[in-house]
Amino acid sequence: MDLVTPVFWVFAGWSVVSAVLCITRRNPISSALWLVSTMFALAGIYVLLDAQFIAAVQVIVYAGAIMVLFLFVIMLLNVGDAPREWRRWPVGLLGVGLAAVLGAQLMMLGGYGRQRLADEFSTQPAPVNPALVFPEGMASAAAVAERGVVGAVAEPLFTAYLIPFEITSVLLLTAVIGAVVLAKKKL
Amino acid sequence: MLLGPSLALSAVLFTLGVLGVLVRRNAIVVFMCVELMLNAVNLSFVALAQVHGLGGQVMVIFVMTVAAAEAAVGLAIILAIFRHAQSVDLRQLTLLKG
Amino acid sequence: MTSLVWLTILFPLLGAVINGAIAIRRPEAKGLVSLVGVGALLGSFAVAIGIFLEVLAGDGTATRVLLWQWMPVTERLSIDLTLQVDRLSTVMLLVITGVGSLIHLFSVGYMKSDPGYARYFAYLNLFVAFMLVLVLGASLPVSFIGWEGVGLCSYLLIGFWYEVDANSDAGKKAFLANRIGDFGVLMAMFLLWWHVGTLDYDGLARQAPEVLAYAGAPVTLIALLLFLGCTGKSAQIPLFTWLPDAMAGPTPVSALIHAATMVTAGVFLVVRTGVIFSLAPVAMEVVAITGALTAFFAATIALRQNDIKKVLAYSTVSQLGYMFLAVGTGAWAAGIFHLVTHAFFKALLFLGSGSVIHAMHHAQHAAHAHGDAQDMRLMGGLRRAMPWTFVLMGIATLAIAGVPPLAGFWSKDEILAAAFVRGGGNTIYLVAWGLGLLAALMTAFYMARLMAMTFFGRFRGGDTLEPHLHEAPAVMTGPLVVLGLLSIVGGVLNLPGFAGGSHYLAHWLEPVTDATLPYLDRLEMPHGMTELLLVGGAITIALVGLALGMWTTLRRPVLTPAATPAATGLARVLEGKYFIDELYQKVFVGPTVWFSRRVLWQGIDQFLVDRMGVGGTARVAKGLGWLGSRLQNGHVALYLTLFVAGVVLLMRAVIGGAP
Amino acid sequence: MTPEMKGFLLFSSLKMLAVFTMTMVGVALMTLMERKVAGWIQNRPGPNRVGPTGLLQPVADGIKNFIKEETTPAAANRSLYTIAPAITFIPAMMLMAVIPLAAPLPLAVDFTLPVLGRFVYTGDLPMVVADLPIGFLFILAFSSLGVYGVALAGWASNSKYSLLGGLRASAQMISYEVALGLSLVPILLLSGNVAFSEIIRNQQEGLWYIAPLFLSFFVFLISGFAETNRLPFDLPEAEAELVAGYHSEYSAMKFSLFMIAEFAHILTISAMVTTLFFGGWDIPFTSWDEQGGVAQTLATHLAFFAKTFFWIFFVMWIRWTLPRFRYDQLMSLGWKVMLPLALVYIVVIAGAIWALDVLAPTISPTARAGALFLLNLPIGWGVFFFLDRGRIVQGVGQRAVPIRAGAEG
Repeated sequence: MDLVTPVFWVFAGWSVVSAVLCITRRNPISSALWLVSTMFALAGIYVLLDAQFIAAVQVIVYAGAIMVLFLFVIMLLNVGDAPREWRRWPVGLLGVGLAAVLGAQLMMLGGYGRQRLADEFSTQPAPVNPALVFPEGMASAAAVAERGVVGAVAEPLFTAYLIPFEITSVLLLTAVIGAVVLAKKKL
Repeated sequence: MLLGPSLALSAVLFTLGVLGVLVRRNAIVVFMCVELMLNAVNLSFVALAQVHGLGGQVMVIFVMTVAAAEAAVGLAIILAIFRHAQSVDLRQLTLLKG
Repeated sequence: MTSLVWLTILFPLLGAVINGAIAIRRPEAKGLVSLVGVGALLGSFAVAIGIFLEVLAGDGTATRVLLWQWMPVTERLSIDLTLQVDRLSTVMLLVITGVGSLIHLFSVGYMKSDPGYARYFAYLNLFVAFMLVLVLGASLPVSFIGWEGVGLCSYLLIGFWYEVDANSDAGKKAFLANRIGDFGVLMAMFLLWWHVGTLDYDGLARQAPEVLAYAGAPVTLIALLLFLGCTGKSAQIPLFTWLPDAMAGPTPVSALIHAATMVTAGVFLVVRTGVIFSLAPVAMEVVAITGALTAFFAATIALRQNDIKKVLAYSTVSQLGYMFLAVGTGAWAAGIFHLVTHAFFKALLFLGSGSVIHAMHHAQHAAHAHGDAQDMRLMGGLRRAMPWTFVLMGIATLAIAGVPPLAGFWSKDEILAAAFVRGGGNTIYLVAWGLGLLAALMTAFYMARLMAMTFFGRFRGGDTLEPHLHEAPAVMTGPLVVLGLLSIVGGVLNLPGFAGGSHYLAHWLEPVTDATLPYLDRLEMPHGMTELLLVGGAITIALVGLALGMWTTLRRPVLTPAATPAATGLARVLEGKYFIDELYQKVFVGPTVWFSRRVLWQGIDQFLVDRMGVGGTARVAKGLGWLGSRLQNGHVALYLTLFVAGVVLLMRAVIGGAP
Repeated sequence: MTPEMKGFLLFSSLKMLAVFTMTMVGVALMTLMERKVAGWIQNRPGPNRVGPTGLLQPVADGIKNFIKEETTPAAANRSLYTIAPAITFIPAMMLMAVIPLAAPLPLAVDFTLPVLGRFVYTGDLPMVVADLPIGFLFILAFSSLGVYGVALAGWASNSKYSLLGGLRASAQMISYEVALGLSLVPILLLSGNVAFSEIIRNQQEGLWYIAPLFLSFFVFLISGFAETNRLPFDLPEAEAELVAGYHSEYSAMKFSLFMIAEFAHILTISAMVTTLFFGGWDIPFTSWDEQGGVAQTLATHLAFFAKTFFWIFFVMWIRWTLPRFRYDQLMSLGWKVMLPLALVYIVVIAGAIWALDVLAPTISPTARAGALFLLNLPIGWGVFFFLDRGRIVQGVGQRAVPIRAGAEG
């Protein structure tokens, strides 16, 4: 018995409970805090999945920056508990039903093994070798062992994904300008 | 490896995010539920990166970047809307009415 | 020099541009306009002579001058703007620039006092440029540019005095009739491209016989469609009605466009595409009989016309009929020969009539009288006041009537002989020959009548006018003299054997016309007794016609318009031009207008397109938009729900019946 | 469960316990130290009544805080108001878990306990609770969580001073977090790793990073001050403007949790400076400490303690020396000076390292660090010259009114 699996389930349970609380709390601040909690649990899971760097970035960026921003906005607007936050029940029921169907469908995707994905993805006749369709990259654990936590992610990021990386910088710049223009009353 | 459980957890979190988007009517909370969905997808990426190489982790970084940009702009929009309508209740925001 | 052939087009084109600019900015600068307008033509003519001398020295092979690639459509169809200089186009080149120069010169005098002087010369120059494109083009599309361009210029010049409704209506009529013919040419071009794959004259002459079966349906259809275009452009039955109306334009225009050059374009086109026609004997018969019928009917109408220019107009239609009779029998050279001589004497006649009209007009102007300056019933005895004009028009009359040794005799005799020869094996040609003979008789008759009414007897226009009648200025009579000389000696171009010639023009054109020989029997011109009989008959008919015309006209005094009783019977039919116009009005124009107004405009356009189509689409879109706007109630929640529902459906579609 | 695993768990628990205890005790003593230093700087004795020279003062304070009445404002959001101090306290406590306190201790134990069974541990025991591969990223991540406590405390108190203080604190922390994180990138560039143990080993091989990465140290230190909300950046709790900032409404143990967190942050920042720029537990000019052994572990721990102690003292020294910044000055310093400085420095260091790798690939780590140090001299001088613009460094002498010779006589 290894220690990873039970820890995983602990984190998984934590994240699901937090997520449920996030979408059910009336107070937006509580929601935000429970979402932070979810993200924290996910960061833990990332560590278990050999993605330590992503885990750190998850906490720094998501919990440390994005959610703080949310919290700020909520505080600034001071939107407290609405007297009746829930939608009228038919709408709510419809939402629950739709989400349930979607969840069921997502779970059904579990039936897609490598072989089946490869068969549907490829243009070749039915039984194809999945290894040919999905070339295996270096798995996370091996890459971390070879290049360290940061290097493992940095290597593909600055080689194969360099152009997208540069484009995201433009995206960020655009977002900064957009946010300033939108939020500032007078430039 | 935990690939299967991770993907299942991802699906559950994603569904919860969708549910939140559908049933909540506070714009900020809806927005947070979108972030939850993004996180669920990130989990899938990370889980698959274990097997299929680090492209998945790189993608998570991109998703986070986009999420950050989205949060900045989205919250700025919500601020602007609040300034305009004194509310972030989606039921009262019917400016898009055709 | 041959490679500079584009200069002949460029000069008048530049002239048109410059004169057009002058017409807009400084219409009173008539000296400059004359210099540019006439100078352009003279320059063109000079180049043409240079080319002619070169072609004369050559062996008859065509020279092609590629100006630029025009439409490189595909590998196979690449239409270039190429000019072709061969013996046929050289003849046309000389006629157009030569006669054109003379008429330009004449116009300087005739149009002197017209306010639209610059505009007139711009149009006239433009016309010459297009006409040269037509005859010099090395392929159907290039010629078609000219073909359409001369149509446009014709329209502009017929309606030159557009302030009068009748004039602009005449212009429109000419344009529409031409458009009907152009449709035929276009269809013929499409069919040729479809069947043969080239539109080049050379290529057609080479490839058409290989591709198109002799006397087959396609080639016959193509030839007939081409001929439809020719009937429009050359005023043949059934599209001839526009030409008499075209006399609404200035008289030099009538001389240049509606007698000497543009209307002969049809004849030229038939000769150019002779191979196509020679492959379709049925089409040849149609051409010949149409030509003969036109010659006959137009001549009969001319018998009873009182407007001097109308007589000449119907005469032109009649003479064009002769030319088509010639090309219809395969006597290409005879057709071109008559085209050339006709250009000389008909231009002379028109210019002479212009001179007469000019004199009448000036006299009326000087006497402050008002009347129709073109009505022959108001003329008479003009020979005393206008001796030069009288002599020259007399020469032209003898020429057109077919009195030897003037030019018209030789060319007309050639045509009739050709028809007679073909008639030996084909009754249709014999009928055509008979109609031609009758037309010749009537030609002599109505020309004599014209001369008698205009120049003999006493002046009927009133005593106040008579002192003011005088000869036209030298700038107008000069060209007349030149044309008179040409009308006299033009026949030497193609003197037949018995007159000591050797059919020089026919032999000269052989490099062009011989392409048709394999599909068309060579015309064996009659010799000996038969020839002499035919010639004698022709001379007799001409003399009899002239004498009859003179006699019947001078027998009793000509009645002035006011005194003329309403005509009855056949005379009324002839005076009414067989009521063809009225017939067309009833059969074609009326129903077309009705159909256009009721069905196309009110029915299809207003109801179907506007109300049902555009309005209906708009209403449907509006309705759908209304429905859609119900959906778009502004609640983001609804949008999100629908979006998720869409995702669910998509998932359902993509993963299908996943386990 | 294997005996090795049980051994690992046992020693990890022991280390956790030890570090927690040490931090708590250290914080308690730091409260005393702060007051002593303040007294010393202000030329007064400081607390000296409880225990010998006031040593028991922290105990007295603790007892007082425990037995004081807990108050909660009526309009406060009760649950968030309660949880906010904990949210501040927990991340602060966790930070010490990843900092190596001494050289690894070679260990070989094998024993059996009555109920739990056999425990085995062989090899070097790292003197750190968890030698995480993500190293200082962990510190960055958890220190960024501290914002929540502050912001929530301010908001949940439902008081305008608290709210303003909370917002100020959060904005300040977020702003300086950026510069803080970026100032650490040159370390990653130089050491090629983010793990503390690797960084320390690199410094042992070459020079302490204070030499080759001087500007990083400078930016890190200033950002660290801001992160801990210490003077001269204690705008969030500026008592003159905001009563006490985000914790105005707190009392008793809740308040003391904030205080503990603040002192824990000071401790962490000092330990970080020590570890990242001053070689951690490394004893300079000797390689004896890297041999391994109980004596070495104790000696290196003392070295680490001494360095950290100095930086704690430095922080207090600064607090009682410099006046407070104005809020807009604070923000423009963060965004307009520290952030660009850190960014440019990353570019410079990256270029220099690349040039060194290309020009002299076989150079020894010491020489490499030395070359970077030489590069840092003009850069550092230039930065201070332009930042200062003759206000402090050349200061007094120039500003003093020149006394003319003739005026005296």
